[in-house]
Amino acid sequence: MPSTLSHAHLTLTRAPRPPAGAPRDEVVAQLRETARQIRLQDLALVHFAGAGHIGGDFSAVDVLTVLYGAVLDVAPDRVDDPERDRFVLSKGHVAGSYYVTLAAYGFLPVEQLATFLKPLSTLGGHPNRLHVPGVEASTGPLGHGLPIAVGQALAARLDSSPRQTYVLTGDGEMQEGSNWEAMMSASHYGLDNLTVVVDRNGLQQGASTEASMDLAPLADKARAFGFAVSEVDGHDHGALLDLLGSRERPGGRPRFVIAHTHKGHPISFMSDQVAWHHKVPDADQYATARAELDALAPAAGGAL
Amino acid sequence: MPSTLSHAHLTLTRAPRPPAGAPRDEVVAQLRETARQIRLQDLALVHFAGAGHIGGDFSAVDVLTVLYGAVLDVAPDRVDDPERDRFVLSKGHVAGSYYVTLAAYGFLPVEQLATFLKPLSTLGGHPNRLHVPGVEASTGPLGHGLPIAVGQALAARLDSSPRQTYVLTGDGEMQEGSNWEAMMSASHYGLDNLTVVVDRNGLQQGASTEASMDLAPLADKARAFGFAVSEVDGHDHGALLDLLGSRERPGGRPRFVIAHTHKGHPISFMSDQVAWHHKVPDADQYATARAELDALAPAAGGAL
Amino acid sequence: MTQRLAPRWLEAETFDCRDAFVETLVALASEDPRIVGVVNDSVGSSKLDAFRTAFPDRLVNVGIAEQDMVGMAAGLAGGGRIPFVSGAACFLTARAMEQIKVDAAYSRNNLKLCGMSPGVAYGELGPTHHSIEDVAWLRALDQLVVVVPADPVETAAAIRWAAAYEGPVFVRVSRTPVPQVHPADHTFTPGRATVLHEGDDVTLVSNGTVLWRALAAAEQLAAEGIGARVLSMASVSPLDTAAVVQAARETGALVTAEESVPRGGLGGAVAEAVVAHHPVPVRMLGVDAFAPTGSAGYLLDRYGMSPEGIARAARELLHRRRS
Amino acid sequence: MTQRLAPRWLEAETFDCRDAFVETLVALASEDPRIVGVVNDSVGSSKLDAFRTAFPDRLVNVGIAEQDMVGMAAGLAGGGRIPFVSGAACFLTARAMEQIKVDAAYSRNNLKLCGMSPGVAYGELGPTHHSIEDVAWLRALDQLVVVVPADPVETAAAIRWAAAYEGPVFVRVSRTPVPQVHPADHTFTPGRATVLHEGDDVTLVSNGTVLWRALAAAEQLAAEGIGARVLSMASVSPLDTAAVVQAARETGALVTAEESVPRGGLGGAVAEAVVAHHPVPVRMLGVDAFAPTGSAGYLLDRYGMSPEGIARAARELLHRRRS
Ligand SMILES: Cc1ncc(C[n+]2csc(CCOP(=O)(O)OP(=O)(O)O)c2C)c(N)n1
Ligand SMILES: Cc1ncc(C[n+]2csc(CCOP(=O)(O)OP(=O)(O)O)c2C)c(N)n1
Ligand SMILES: [Mg+2]
Ligand SMILES: [Mg+2]
Repeated sequence: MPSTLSHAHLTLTRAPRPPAGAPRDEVVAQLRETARQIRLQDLALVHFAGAGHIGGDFSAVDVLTVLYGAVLDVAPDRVDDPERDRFVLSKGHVAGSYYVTLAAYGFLPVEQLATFLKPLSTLGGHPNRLHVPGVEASTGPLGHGLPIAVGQALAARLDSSPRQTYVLTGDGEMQEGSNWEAMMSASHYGLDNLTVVVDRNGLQQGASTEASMDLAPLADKARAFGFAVSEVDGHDHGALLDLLGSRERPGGRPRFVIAHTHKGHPISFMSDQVAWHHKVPDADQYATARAELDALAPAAGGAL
Repeated sequence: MPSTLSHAHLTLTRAPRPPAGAPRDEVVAQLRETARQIRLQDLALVHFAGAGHIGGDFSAVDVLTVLYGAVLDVAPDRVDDPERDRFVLSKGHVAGSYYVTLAAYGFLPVEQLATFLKPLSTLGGHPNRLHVPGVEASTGPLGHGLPIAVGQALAARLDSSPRQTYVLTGDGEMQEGSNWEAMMSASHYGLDNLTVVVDRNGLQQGASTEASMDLAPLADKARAFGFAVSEVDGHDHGALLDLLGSRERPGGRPRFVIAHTHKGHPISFMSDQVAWHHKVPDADQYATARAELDALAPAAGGAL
Repeated sequence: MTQRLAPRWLEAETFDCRDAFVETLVALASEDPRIVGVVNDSVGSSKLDAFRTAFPDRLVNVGIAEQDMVGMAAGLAGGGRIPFVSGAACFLTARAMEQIKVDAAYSRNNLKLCGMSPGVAYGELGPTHHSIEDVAWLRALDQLVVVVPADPVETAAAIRWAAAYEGPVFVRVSRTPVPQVHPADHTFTPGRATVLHEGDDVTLVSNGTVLWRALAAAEQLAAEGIGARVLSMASVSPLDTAAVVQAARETGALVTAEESVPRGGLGGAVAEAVVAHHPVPVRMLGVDAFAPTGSAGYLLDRYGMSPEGIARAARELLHRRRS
Repeated sequence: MTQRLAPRWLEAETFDCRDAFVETLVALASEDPRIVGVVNDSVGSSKLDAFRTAFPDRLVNVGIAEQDMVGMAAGLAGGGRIPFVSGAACFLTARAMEQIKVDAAYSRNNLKLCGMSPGVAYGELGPTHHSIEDVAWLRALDQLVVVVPADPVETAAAIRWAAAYEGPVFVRVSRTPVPQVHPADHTFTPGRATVLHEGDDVTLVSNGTVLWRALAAAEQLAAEGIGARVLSMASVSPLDTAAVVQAARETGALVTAEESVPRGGLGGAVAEAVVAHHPVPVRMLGVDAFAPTGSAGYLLDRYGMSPEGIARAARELLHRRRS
């Protein structure tokens, strides 16, 4: 039984959004460091709560950080602004890393993270849109987020609004038929204001996607469903920033971004290991993982 | 109110299955004539019952006839034979033409067709596997048949049996996500004993598939989901016979046959008209449609 | 079966409630630009043509894809719209059950789910197209208001109320012809029943297409000197527990009659209220099995819900109580 | 909450019923080659590793795709197999509701639907992963046998019975640790309840993970001189109406307690039986709302189903009846 999380484990500090016009290198460096901080904090959350989905957390952190740090037109004081961008975390089981990201960007007080999974906490195992500021959709069951995001994007289109919609799905999640219904709708309605990002870590709950239910060729599938497809290293903050941050849109087609990632990245003993889908680091593993993340600190000269 | 169907309207006679080795031309001619008879009988069923889905009935009749007349290894006296081929009518709303086809090939007494849609009849608006001999799956809700067929094909694989599974779906029906889940499974399991035939009539209930929820490019979608795709004129009995009748199988891949058809074919005022999805011919329309089908009789020198 | 009907039922004009549904929706949408329709290739079967003509850009067809239909509607709600999701009740509820649970009820998105042609309205199309379970299914969900209107007046009232209410609602809208049973100024209030016929010997609780049959039964019973109270219970969840308990107390026996499975449905709801507060005998009528081939009217009669069948059930219940 | 528990409950060894499930399934599958497992990326969460090891070719993973899972299983059944479909109860039921209705219940395919970790077993993962509605949902379906076993013995018995029965079955299989409450030779018979504790003052009807809590409550009540009969009711559909009616007649008051929504669930089933045959007061305990964050045990206590909570409900009911 791990002891409970105390104030000393709340290491996260609020990350400033880079000012408009900041040099790309600076922005990227800042995003990289924020992602590292988010991982450190999330690691503590999962370790002390004794539960969570750290594998999928860590494969998604860089996408989440780039979206909240530099792409989404959202802010803690504008969570009800009709013209905010929309983000839907379809792979809702990575609520841990999502809460930490929201806290890093000021949507939640950092102290609140200490309640993760505690009785009556609003920070439960899956994000609840009624209780967590900034959360647009209550998710957890796979295959919900993409249809909702398509509806959000269509609403923007009906409003003739430039607001954008982003959705992050798991790759195993793309086995759900609801997603292909939504893909068809997005392209039928020509929703070029929609960006689907797939966390392509190649693993799902019990095994690889290939062994469980092969998705390949995923890019061809998305193209045949009318999307403009790109592939990117999902841990490369610069590449993610360039791709996701670009406001250029393929005329009349929604975007499908295959973010190649590693579950559990960059922890040596977690990376690409299916067991870490929802395994909880014990005290030793916690210490090792912390040390590995510490070694990546800018002062230590490391990089994710 | 149409009067009820009387014995005089039971024009269908049982069609013999062509003997093995019969010349292709003879087989094709026989299938063509049987399809014409099936349409005539189905027309009477729908007219006198005052309900039915004649548009989709008529787009599917030729595929049904070729399957039951020359392709499927099934027979009325072997409906429980574990080694029979399996056929699933996923577009269950065309029960009318299906019942007539089953009667033509001896699975039902022709007289029973007179009970179509009558109170307590086993021939209801959608086929029920518990009540109609030869029916493998109770269908009606779209998107059910393909997953069931995949299960049937997988069962054959597990049994190392050469038996084949065929499924006929609507094209609008391919908007259902359940079908894309099944497509993924079929190719994941390498089910080359499965043939999916899509009745590509371009219309669904309320409008064209293009206007309702565009499926194009359907062949690309099926290919990206791992199927070997072919396209065929779904009213050309010879072409259907060559394609569906062939026991050659693409190694390790399920087959996807896009049968290009016309809803309501070949009736002048029904063909390609969305209204005839479930419109019922009145007395005049009934007479006209009969006359048009009569003109296609071999004696009249016509062809479908 | 209907030979003992009072003339007003035999001669009554009947209505397809989808007409009131669409008329009301068009009127509401003209005033509130947030309202959109969402359909699964079901413009015709929902009779939404007039809506599409009036607001072509505000009718979203998702194709034959019910999960996507409810999910997209939740997204539209997140974009500030008020989506009226309209598809055959059988597919809307069974195919999108998890979206209804999570995206509508749990998330409290502002979704109006309109279940077309519920119960056995699809008649000969059979049990795959019947929606006899929807009431029990959706009543099990926390947060969702479940409404089964009985006539065009009540359908319109329910749709108006749903548009004004901020939260998830399911409303049944039937194609089966029904006479008008509520006064023209009838309003809908969740958790509020209406007494349509007074009586102190027995209570008939009903709604939807069966309500007029219960009223006709009450008139038959009245002719025999049996006072049957008729409770019109469009709001199945929340239920008007007070009205049920009062009826149990004052009449001592209840018959429920509905176009759905009574297990967990209106019958179940009434049974639960009764045993919790004032246990009395309840006889539950409904379509409690996969029905054979037949028209909606044929099947309702067959499952004991002709006016005569309902009256008989009430008589038997009273008889049993007395013996 | 548990301070008044008799020592045998405090010290009892507890079991994860998935172990009994898998052990039984492996044993059955060794004898019957028709048995196959069908999962949605849920080998681990169903604890089916031993099955996969023993029969690698007979475990079909459909990926994360519940509609396809049930549909394919129907096809496998059509090919002569006996598919045990095993996935989280919340997704199996809500995501594949229409396949369960049409391909399992209506078509009477020989499907065994095993709902893993139902109720609030997923604890902190929250209401999206809780399956509190499944019992009410599936009870509404004609033809489907719905089973909620209480311990490893009953889980094994239900699985054995399901394998031998030719027709569709839903069985809940929980991960929440429970003590053994049934004797080792306990068998499962649909529509048959078992009396686990005798008493004539009140009846506690329960099943699943709550049954041991009801037994502990009965022991508390016994210490106070209140005789509580405990009815173990794994078979929710069909229900053992005779046992319920006998209990109503002999004890005059019933408390139901279940890890699900009582509206339409076990509570609803009991209420319906009682008002139909012998109206007495019934108090229904269950998880009747989307739960806040908490473990399964915490939530069961919170919704009034600690042994003390159940005993209190019984006491209040008796008190009300006397006053
Ligand atoms: C509808 C549904 N079925 C099953 C699950 C159980 N589940 C939770 S996470 C998971 C695996 C997800 O894999 P993937 O989408 O690849 O996510 P990631 O690898 O990013 O964690 C599964 C099967 C679920 N949450 N929802
Ligand atoms: C799940 C489901 N949703 C809606 C319907 C109502 N419906 C019946 S037929 C039909 C149109 C089908 O179009 P298509 O698949 O193209 O069939 P076809 O043109 O061959 O008649 C619809 C929407 C249904 N039967 N099932
Ligand atoms: Mg993955
Ligand atoms: Mg079509």
